[in-house]
Formats: sequence, C-alpha cells, structure tokens
Amino acid sequence: MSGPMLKVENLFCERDDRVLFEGLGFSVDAGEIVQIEGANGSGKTTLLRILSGLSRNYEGEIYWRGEPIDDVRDQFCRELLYFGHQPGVKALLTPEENLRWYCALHPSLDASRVSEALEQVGLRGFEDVPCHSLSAGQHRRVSLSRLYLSDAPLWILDEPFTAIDKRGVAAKEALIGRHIARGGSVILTTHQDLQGSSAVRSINLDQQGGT
Amino acid sequence: MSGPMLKVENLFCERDDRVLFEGLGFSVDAGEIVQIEGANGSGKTTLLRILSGLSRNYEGEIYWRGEPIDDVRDQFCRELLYFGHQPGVKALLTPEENLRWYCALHPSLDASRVSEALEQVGLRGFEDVPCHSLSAGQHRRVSLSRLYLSDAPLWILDEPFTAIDKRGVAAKEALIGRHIARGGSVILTTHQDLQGSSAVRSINLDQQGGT
Amino acid sequence: MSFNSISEFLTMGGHGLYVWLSYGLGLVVILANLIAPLQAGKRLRAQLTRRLLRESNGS
Amino acid sequence: MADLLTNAAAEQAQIGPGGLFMATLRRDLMLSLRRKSELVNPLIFFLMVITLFPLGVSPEPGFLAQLAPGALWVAALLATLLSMDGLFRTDFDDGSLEQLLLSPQPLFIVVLAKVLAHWMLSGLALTLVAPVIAVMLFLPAEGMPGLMLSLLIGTPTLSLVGAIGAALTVGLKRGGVLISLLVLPLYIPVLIFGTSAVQAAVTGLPLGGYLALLGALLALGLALAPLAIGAALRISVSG
Amino acid sequence: MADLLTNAAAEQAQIGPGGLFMATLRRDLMLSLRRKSELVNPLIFFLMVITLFPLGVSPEPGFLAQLAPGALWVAALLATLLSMDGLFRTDFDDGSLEQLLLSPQPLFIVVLAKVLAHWMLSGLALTLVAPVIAVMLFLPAEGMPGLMLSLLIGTPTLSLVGAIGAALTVGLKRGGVLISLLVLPLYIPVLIFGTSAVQAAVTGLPLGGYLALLGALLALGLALAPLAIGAALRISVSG
Amino acid sequence: MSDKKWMPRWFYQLASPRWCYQICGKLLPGFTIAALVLLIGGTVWALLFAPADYQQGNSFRIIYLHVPSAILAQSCYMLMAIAGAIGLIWKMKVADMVAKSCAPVGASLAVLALLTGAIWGKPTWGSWWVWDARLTSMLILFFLYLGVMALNSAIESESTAAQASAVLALVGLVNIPIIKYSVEWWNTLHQPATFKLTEKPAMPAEMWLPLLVMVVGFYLFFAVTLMMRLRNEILRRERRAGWVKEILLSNSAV
Ligand code: HEM
Ligand SMILES: Nc1ncnc2c1ncn2[C@@H]1O[C@H](COP(=O)(O)OP(=O)(O)OP(=O)(O)O)[C@@H](O)[C@H]1O
Ligand SMILES: Nc1ncnc2c1ncn2[C@@H]1O[C@H](COP(=O)(O)OP(=O)(O)OP(=O)(O)O)[C@@H](O)[C@H]1O
Ligand SMILES: [Mg+2]
Ligand SMILES: [Mg+2]
Repeated sequence: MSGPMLKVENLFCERDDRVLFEGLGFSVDAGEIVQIEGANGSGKTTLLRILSGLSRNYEGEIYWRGEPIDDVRDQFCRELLYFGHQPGVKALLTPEENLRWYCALHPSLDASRVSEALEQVGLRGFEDVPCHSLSAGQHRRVSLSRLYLSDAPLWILDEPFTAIDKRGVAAKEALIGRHIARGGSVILTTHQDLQGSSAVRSINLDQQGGT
Repeated sequence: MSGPMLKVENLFCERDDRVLFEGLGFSVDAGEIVQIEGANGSGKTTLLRILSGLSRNYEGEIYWRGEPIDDVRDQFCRELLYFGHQPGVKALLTPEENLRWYCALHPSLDASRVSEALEQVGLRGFEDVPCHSLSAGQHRRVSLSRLYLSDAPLWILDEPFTAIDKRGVAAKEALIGRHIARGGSVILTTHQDLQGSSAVRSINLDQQGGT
Repeated sequence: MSFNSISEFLTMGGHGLYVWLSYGLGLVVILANLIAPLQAGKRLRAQLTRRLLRESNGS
Repeated sequence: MADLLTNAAAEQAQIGPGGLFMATLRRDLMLSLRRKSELVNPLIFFLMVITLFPLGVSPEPGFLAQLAPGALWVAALLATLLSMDGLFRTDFDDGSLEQLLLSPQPLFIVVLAKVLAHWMLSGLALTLVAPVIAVMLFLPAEGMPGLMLSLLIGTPTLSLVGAIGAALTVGLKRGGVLISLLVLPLYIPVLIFGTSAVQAAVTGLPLGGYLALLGALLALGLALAPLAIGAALRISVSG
Repeated sequence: MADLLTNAAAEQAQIGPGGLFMATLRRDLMLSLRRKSELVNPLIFFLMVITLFPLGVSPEPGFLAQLAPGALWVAALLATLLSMDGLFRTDFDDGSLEQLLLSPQPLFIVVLAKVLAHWMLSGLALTLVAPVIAVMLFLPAEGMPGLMLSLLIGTPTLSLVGAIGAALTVGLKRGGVLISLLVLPLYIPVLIFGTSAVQAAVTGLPLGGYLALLGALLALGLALAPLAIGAALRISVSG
Repeated sequence: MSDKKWMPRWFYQLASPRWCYQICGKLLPGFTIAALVLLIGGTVWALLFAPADYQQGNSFRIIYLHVPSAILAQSCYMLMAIAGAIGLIWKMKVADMVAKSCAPVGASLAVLALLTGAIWGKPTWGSWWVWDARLTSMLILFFLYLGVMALNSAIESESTAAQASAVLALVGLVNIPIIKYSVEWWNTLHQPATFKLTEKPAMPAEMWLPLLVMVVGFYLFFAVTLMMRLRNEILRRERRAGWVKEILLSNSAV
C-alpha cells in the first residue's frame, strides 16, 4: 500500500463558540500508532468522532487511502473498528449475545471466534451472565473483545484502557503491537502512558485550541 | 482520637454463588491511605459499597470509631464522603447547580466555596454549561470537586482518576496528601499507581476470593 | 339427607354444572397445594444432595 | 485550610432539613422543566388523551359528557403511573441516589420533596387544566367543583403510592411491568372514589363522603408512604 | 493470526444483509422480552386502559360497547406512541447506535428490523389480544373482523411514523421538539380511518374502502420511512 | 441487639430455622389428618345434608367453598404482611421464609374465591362478573399477591427480595379493610357478612354449622401446605448450614 492510510488536512472544529482545533493536519500510515493527547476537554473525543465519520461538525479535508472520505464511506466503514467512550454493551444481554450481534453488524468481525475472544479478555465463565451484573472493567472488556475478532486495518480507540486492570492493559497493548506488526494502524487516546509500544506518534491538542 | 477510625472483621461476601472475599479484616487509622487492589471483577467496588453502608449483602462486623457501624450510622454518614463509579452528576444541570444540591445534601460540604472548588478542578468558564455538553473527564471533575469542599474525615473513592488527565491526577493526589496530613483517611481503588503519596497501605482482593 | 335420588343429587335442581364445577375447582386447588410443595421438596432435596456429594467428592 | 469536621461543627451545619427540602424541590422541578420533551410528561399525555377521544370515539356532546368524569380520572391515573417510573430511575442511573442515601439528613425529607415536585408537575398541573379540558368534553358545569376537588385531594395519593412502586423497582434491570402491577391495584380505590365524587357532583348528590374518603387515604399515604419509600430505596440500592 | 482484511475478503463477508436483519430482529425481541417490564409495554398499557375504563367510566354493557371501537384504537395509538421513545434511546445511551451507524451494512435494514421488532410487540400483540378485550368491552361480534384487520394494517404505519419521530429526537437532551407533537398529527388519519373501519363493520357497512386507505398509508410508510429514519439517526448522532 | 431482651423464649426459638424445621416436621402429620377429616366431613355435610336455600336453591352450596377460601385468602395476606414486617424489623430469616411461602398459597385461594364467586354469580345475578366493590377489591387482593410474587422473583438477592416484598405486602394491607367494608360502603349486589362476633348468624344452624367446619378445615389445610412450603424454603436457604447437610446425607444414605 502506498501513501498514508488516513490523511487529515486543515481541520477546524469549534463547540459553543470555543475553537477546539484549527488548521490541524496529520497523516496515519500503515503500521503506526497515533496517540491523541490533551487535557480534559481539549477535544480528543471530538476529533476521533470526526475521523470515524460520526460527527460532521467540522471544516477541512479527510482522505482515506488518498480519496476524499465522503466518496469512499462504505469502504472506509468496512475497514474501520471504532471503540467509543460508551462501550456499546447492552446490559440486558450476555457478553456472548452482545458479541454475536456485533459480528452480524460488521463483516470484519469473525463470528466463529467469539468464545475464544471472550476467554482472551478474561470473561470465561461469564458468557451467560447478563452484562448488568458484571463489574465496571468486565463491562468494558466485553466491547474490547472485538479487538480480538477484528480484521479491520484501522482501529480508532477512545480511552480503551479505562477501568481495565494492569494485566488487562498490558494484554491490550500487546494486542495493539501485533496489530501494528500486521500492517494495521491505530489512533487512540488515553491518559495513561503507553508502556510497551514502540512506534507511537503523539499529537497534542492542547496547543491547538484557542482559549 | 485513639484506636482506628474504621475496623473491619471477618467480612464475607458472595455474589451469584461466587465468594468474593471471606474472613477479610483490616483497619484504617487516621492519616492513612488504604488502596484496595485487585483485578477486574475481584470485588473492589462491592467492598467499598459495603464499607460505605450502601450494600447490606455481607456477613461480618464493621466498627466506626470502635462502635458497630449500624448503631452510629448517622454519625458515620456525617463524616463520610463517598465517590462512586457513577459520579452522580445530573446531565441537565450545570456544574454549579449540581454542586449546590450536594451542599444541601451533606452538611460537611461548604456551600460558600462552590465556585472556588469549580475553579480548582479546571471548570472555570463552564459553570453554566449543562453537564451533558462537558467532556468525559470534565463530567467526572464536577463530582470530584466535592473533595475540595469536604471536611469529612473519611473519604471512600472508587476509581477517582478515571478519565482524568495527568495534571488532574497529580492535583488530586496532592489533595489526598493534604487530607491525610490533616488527620483524615482515605480508602480508594485505582488501576493506576499512586505516584506521590507516601503512607499507602494496599489490600489485595485477588488472593481473597474462592474460585 | 336433602336428596332423594342419585340423579337429583347430580343435577342439583338445575344448578349441577355450577356446583360441581366449583367443587371440582376446589379439589384442584387443594390437591395442587399439597402436591406442588411435596414435589418441590423432593426435587430440592435431590438437587441439594447431589451438589453436596459432588462437593464432598471434589475436595 | 479548614479543619476536619468535629462533632461540634456538625451540629451547627449551615443547611438544615428545611433547606434540603427546598433545594431538592427546586432541583427536581428544574430537571423536569429542562427536559420538557419527556413523552410521558403528564400534561402532554393528558392533552393527547383528550384530543384523541372526540376524534376516535364520538364527537357527540351527550356521549362525551357521560364519558368525561371517568376519562379525566383515567387519564390522570395513567399519566401519573407512566411518569412514575422516572422518579428515581435517573437518579439511580447516574449515581445521585447513592449520594442521597448516604446523606446524614433524614431520607424522608428528600423523598417528600421529590414526590411533591412530581405531584406539582402531574397532579397539580392536571387539576389546573382539568376545567378547560372538562369544558372541551362538555362536562356539565355542576361537575366542575367535584372534579377539581377530587383531583386535588386524590392525585397526591397517586404520586405517593406510585413512588413506593418506583422505589421498589428502581434497582431492577429486568422485570418491571412490575411497577404497574404493583401500583395499579392500590390506585383503584382512588379511582373509584374520585369518579364517584365527580359523578355525584354532576348529579347534584352530596360528595362530602367521597372527598372525606379520599382525604383519609391521603392522610394515610402522607404518614406512611415516605417511610415505605425510604425503606424501599435502601433495599433496592443495596441489592 | 488471520491477515488483515483485504477488499476481496470484504466482498465475501460471511454475514450478509439478511443475516443482519434476522440478528437485529432477534436481538431487539430478546431485549424487550428480557426487560419484560417496560412500563410502557404496549400490552400492559392496553390491558390497564381496558380494566380502568369499566371501573372509572361506567360498567354498563351498552355504553361500553359504544365506547369500544374508539377506546381500543386510542389505546393502541397511545401504547405505540409511548413505547416509541425507547426505540433508539437505549441504543443511543449505551453507544450501540454509534456502532450501528458505523456498520458498512445498509442502515435501512437494521432500521426495518428494529421497527418490525417494535411492531411485533406492540401492534401485532395488540391485534392478537384485541378480540379478548373487545369481548370484555362488549363489542358486538360483527365488529371483530373489522377491528382486527384495521389494527393489523394500521399499526405498522404507526410504528414506522413513530420511529421517524424517535430518530429525530434521540440526540436531544433538552429541547422543545416533542416526539408527540411531531408524530401525533401524522397519526390522526390512521386513527380516523381505523375507527371508521370498525364502526362500519359493527353497523354492517362495507369497510373495504377504509382498509384500502390504511393499506395505501402503509405502503407509503414502508417505502419512505426507513430512509427518513436512517437520515434522522445520522443527523441526531452527529450533533 | 439489646432490644431483644423482653422477648419470650419461644420467639428466639422460632427465629432458629433448625428448630422451626423440626417442629414443623412434628406437627405436620397431625395437622394433615385433622385437615382431611374436617374437609371431607364438611364437604359431605355441605353437599348431602345441608338444606337448599329457599331463594337460590342448590347453587347455595357453593358458599361452603366460596366463603372459606375468601376468608383464608385475606388471613393469608395478613399473615404474609405480619411475617414480612417481623423479617424487616428484627431481620428474622424464618419470618422472611414464612412470608415468601404464603404468597402462592394465598394467590391460589384468592383464585378459588374469585372463580367460585364468578360461578355462583351466573345463576344468582345472571352474569359471571359485575364491577362490584367487593369483587373488585378481591381482584385487587389477587393482583397484590401476584405483585409480591413477581417482585420476589425479579430480585436476585434473596434477602433483598424478601425485604422488598415485605414492604409491598405491608403497603397492600390497606386493601384488607376495603374488602371487608366494601359491602357496607357501597350499595352492592354482594351479600354482607354472615358471621359477626356481636350477633347471631341470620342463617339457620344446619346451614352455618357445616360452613364453620369448612372454615376450620381450610385453616388447618392452610397450615399444612404452609408448613410444607416453609420446610422446603428453610432447606433451600440454609443449604450451607451443617445441620442441613447432615439431614440430607442421612436421607441419602438410607
Ligand atoms: C367473583 C365474584 C365474587 C367474589 C370475588 C366474592 C368475594 C367474597 C369475599 C371477599 C367474601 C368475604 C369473606 C369474608 O371476609 O367474610 C365473600 C363472602 C360471601 N360471598 Fe362472595 N364473592 C363473589 C361472588 C359471590 C356471589 C355470586 C354470591 C352469592 C350470590 C356470594 C355470596 C357470598 C356470601 C353469602 C358470603 C358470606 C358473607 C360473609 O359471611 O362474610 N359471593 N365473597
Ligand atoms: N449487581 C450484581 N449482581 C450480581 N453480581 C454482581 C453484581 N455486581 C457485580 N457483580 C459481580 O461481583 C463481582 C465483583 O464486582 P465489582 O464491581 O466489585 O468488581 P471490581 O473489583 O470493582 O471490578 P472493576 O475493577 O472492574 O471495577 C464481579 O464478578 C461481578 O460479576
Ligand atoms: N454535545 C456537546 N455539545 C457542546 N459542546 C460539547 C459537547 N460535547 C463536548 N463538548 C465540548 O467540547 C469540548 C471537547 O470535548 P471532548 O469530549 O472532545 O474532550 P476530550 O478531549 O475527549 O476530553 P476527555 O479527556 O475529558 O475525554 C469540551 O470542552 C466540551 O465542553
Ligand atoms: Mg474524551
Ligand atoms: Mg469497580
């Protein structure tokens, strides 16, 4: 693959008359981790939602594999895995039922490996417990287990390590490392330091905003 | 004050036939930080809810300043500040309105210092924005600002640093340090390491559970 | 004895259906209230015993 | 920096129970007014019912007049019941309820304030718009005082009793037709006395007896419900 | 470990749109059945209305029979409307809606499946219990076919139109746009044709015309609503 | 703890599940025999020997099922509420279990009262159901039972479920006087009370004597089924206690 996977040019966004970033430009290559940094309220989540296509409240250009993203929305969705602030786990369903629906929703998720993925995030034995009686960390792990199932090249992760214990964070970091090694790329935010990973490029939004 | 503030003896709790801890005993003295550790789902939140009196699903004894906690519930509530998983912030109210209600609810919170506290958690300028348009970290900061207002000797904090940026975490740690220095005590859980603080005693729940 | 014949007893002066339906229902309710706890008790004991044996063998 | 709380300081805390009552009342009213939309907003529901009936059933004045006392009371009852579930649910979901239970202030004060706020936006609002709607449904003018009085005395009981059901079910993730199953049986006496009062008023019979019964129910509710609600909340949260 | 997705692999993805439709239908039905509760559970609501009417209004068979067609249709309409708000709200709150919008599968499939699930537990369920309730309200037997047919054809339109309103308002935390204000005007034609059909059936008049009109509304809704719902969802989430 | 001092000894013992389990076991056979004798004897008397009513004819014989079940349904509710209150206040586990065991029995008796009443209504009033105050309040009682049972099964934690249903049962207690006085407050179709403490029954003795037998028989029968349920419940809740394990193992060894 030639050229960057995702390229952003001259991005501008404001909320409630407060400029979050302007003239923001960067690109994400295959095999790269980009960490968005910034204080609380600096606009990290806003940026990730814009990149993933959820929010259209911006000005500027975004290119996916060289083409304007609006022209290749379908292809882009197919190659994207997004993990947002709200993990998207239904409290009334069991972890397994939750995952099966995700597999139906997104072709890049492999339905045959669901129980394997649940085991890898440490939810063996909880497959048929409704998610509302899981602990905070276990709840998020249900959604994180999609990372083990996904073949999508681009991962956009918004604070994936929240509420996860240290062993879990290390495992997720290793997983991200493997994804990079396979030629995928990752855009993430986190307030913790990434320990193991090597090729991390960070973009700081604190200098971007206005007041 | 002589003797420990809070003393726990022979605590037992199970959920769904899974023993979370049994025979647990420890005490918390004035000027001490106790960190509850354990993997996701090991029962930290459950323990904190039991200690604070929210959950009665346990067997064993808890003493507050030497007396069984059920006999001095009122006094205990007066001297306790609890910060749970869910921060208890109303999305439709502004940070200031939220805090004012808390001040009415709990006599240990000082209503005259509300705007000062909001400034200290970095929410100056957001006083009259409804909380639903705050970022994840700012949302939790609204509830954390109660720490700046409270005179209660015992703080029970369940993952207070979630979604808070590094500068914010450092400030909260300093605040906890000052609370300790004044003779207060803190029971908390967090999956991050406590950096600055000195007198931290940890209790690990991973060894406690059954299967 | 307020009836002279079996058939008179069964028809109850035209109200047989109502009376017998009621007494039938009464019988059903009483029997159900005896049988249900008996059976539940049996099942419970069997289940608890099985679990107990399994646990005592297991450890 | 201030010293830690001592017992002496606690005694003279600035904000007493009265302050808490007012603060909670203000907060709950503010929340409801800001949310405006709320499909189960009792007034909206009430108005919907009243517009739909003439359209769906029959626009004849005579028929509507006969329907009016019952329809108004049924609508008031449903409106209360439907809005009940939210009374503690949002507080439970966002963690405010935990904070409320850990407050050293007496629980029944907050509970009463919340129920009062709920009633002001459901029962009281309904009572105030009821005459307008009754006119639209051609209720004879003689029925008006009976209608308003019975709603005024009856709806607080609905809110109080409904709050018990809401408190009992707030912790449940699944299984909550419950609240209607739990509460509806207890509403039926109020409904019966209420409509009887209106019908008595329409036909010119004395309605003091019905109002007295409604008042007795209200007194009972005011005395016991706050305790039951408080206990139910503690039980639900501890589950 | 498997290779990253290539375009070729994407084409032959295992689960196609049909699979997604079924999966979503199953999931939504499962969710509703597990929650059992849902105060606004249409069936419960329907039953409540039907028990309260004889108690509150009048237990006379003649009067109830006259009331029945309209009351049944009004109850069906309210039940649908009240349950509508939850259709996308829970998905929005827990983040599932974002995932749904980011799926490469066509959005209208998921939307249709969700509306179908909603209808099966509201409109369809109502249609099936309607005869029982109609008997309790002493509706003459001749009205039965008209009642069931009109409900069967009319309620899907209610669900489809309601879903547009739900999608438009799902992102609003506060906000004056009321789902009921948006949707109610669109419901009124259905209500009028529906009750007319039942009344025609009761009096022995032909009801084909009314049913045809209801059918036309349904066809229009099926063709346009899914697109409108999809667009509305994208707008609401991007806000 | 200190406020328990004034309680009599049997109250402590009642609080012990083990003692309760054993005493129920001892009482059961005697109660069962007495209940069966009274019920069968009463039924035979009611069906064969009691005179027919001069107005209602033989349909009157339904009273011998209808009234006992209606009375029992209410008594059972009161017992459930009182036991629930004891469980709430003194945290007595056995009381919780009694309350939980009461609900299904009471519900079935309420159903019986409703159905027999409905059946009786057809020949006497000409319709199965009228929206009469006593009928309605009895229906409410049935719904209250359903509510208690539903709440009990909806909450997973056993102690929480017991407490929550106790609160509900106590609240529902207001319905009992309503049932009782409904016949006096509203002018209704339904008969007023037959038995009053202050007056002699209006019925002739050969009519109300079998009724009395049936009522006592129903009470005994209620005690029997309640004790059976209670024993099950004790076993289930105390499954981790040593004495339960002993009982189970000694049974399985035989
Ligand atoms: C579904 C219909 C009915 C219900 C729910 C119902 C319910 C009750 C109740 C709750 C009692 C009170 C028992 C007590 O506390 O003393 C009662 C008693 C009685 N019922 Fe009914 N009833 C129904 C139909 C009828 C009918 C149709 C008749 C006869 C015409 C009837 C005759 C009586 C009589 C004679 C008593 C005894 C009054 C007394 O001793 O207190 N009931 N019924
Ligand atoms: N409401 C509930 N009903 C039943 N089981 C529950 C409930 N809440 C929690 N649990 C179980 O109790 C265990 C402990 O949960 P808890 O929330 O205390 O964990 P935790 O240590 O706080 O984990 P985390 O680090 O993820 O916050 C979990 O295994 C969970 O499955
Ligand atoms: N729905 C909204 N409406 C208006 N303003 C919003 C909305 N959501 C967020 N904002 C504002 O946009 C800014 C950036 O929010 P964002 O959630 O992107 O921050 P963030 O960098 O992710 O912070 P955090 O580290 O706390 O997650 C905040 O100042 C917030 O006030
Ligand atoms: Mg963020
Ligand atoms: Mg936790």
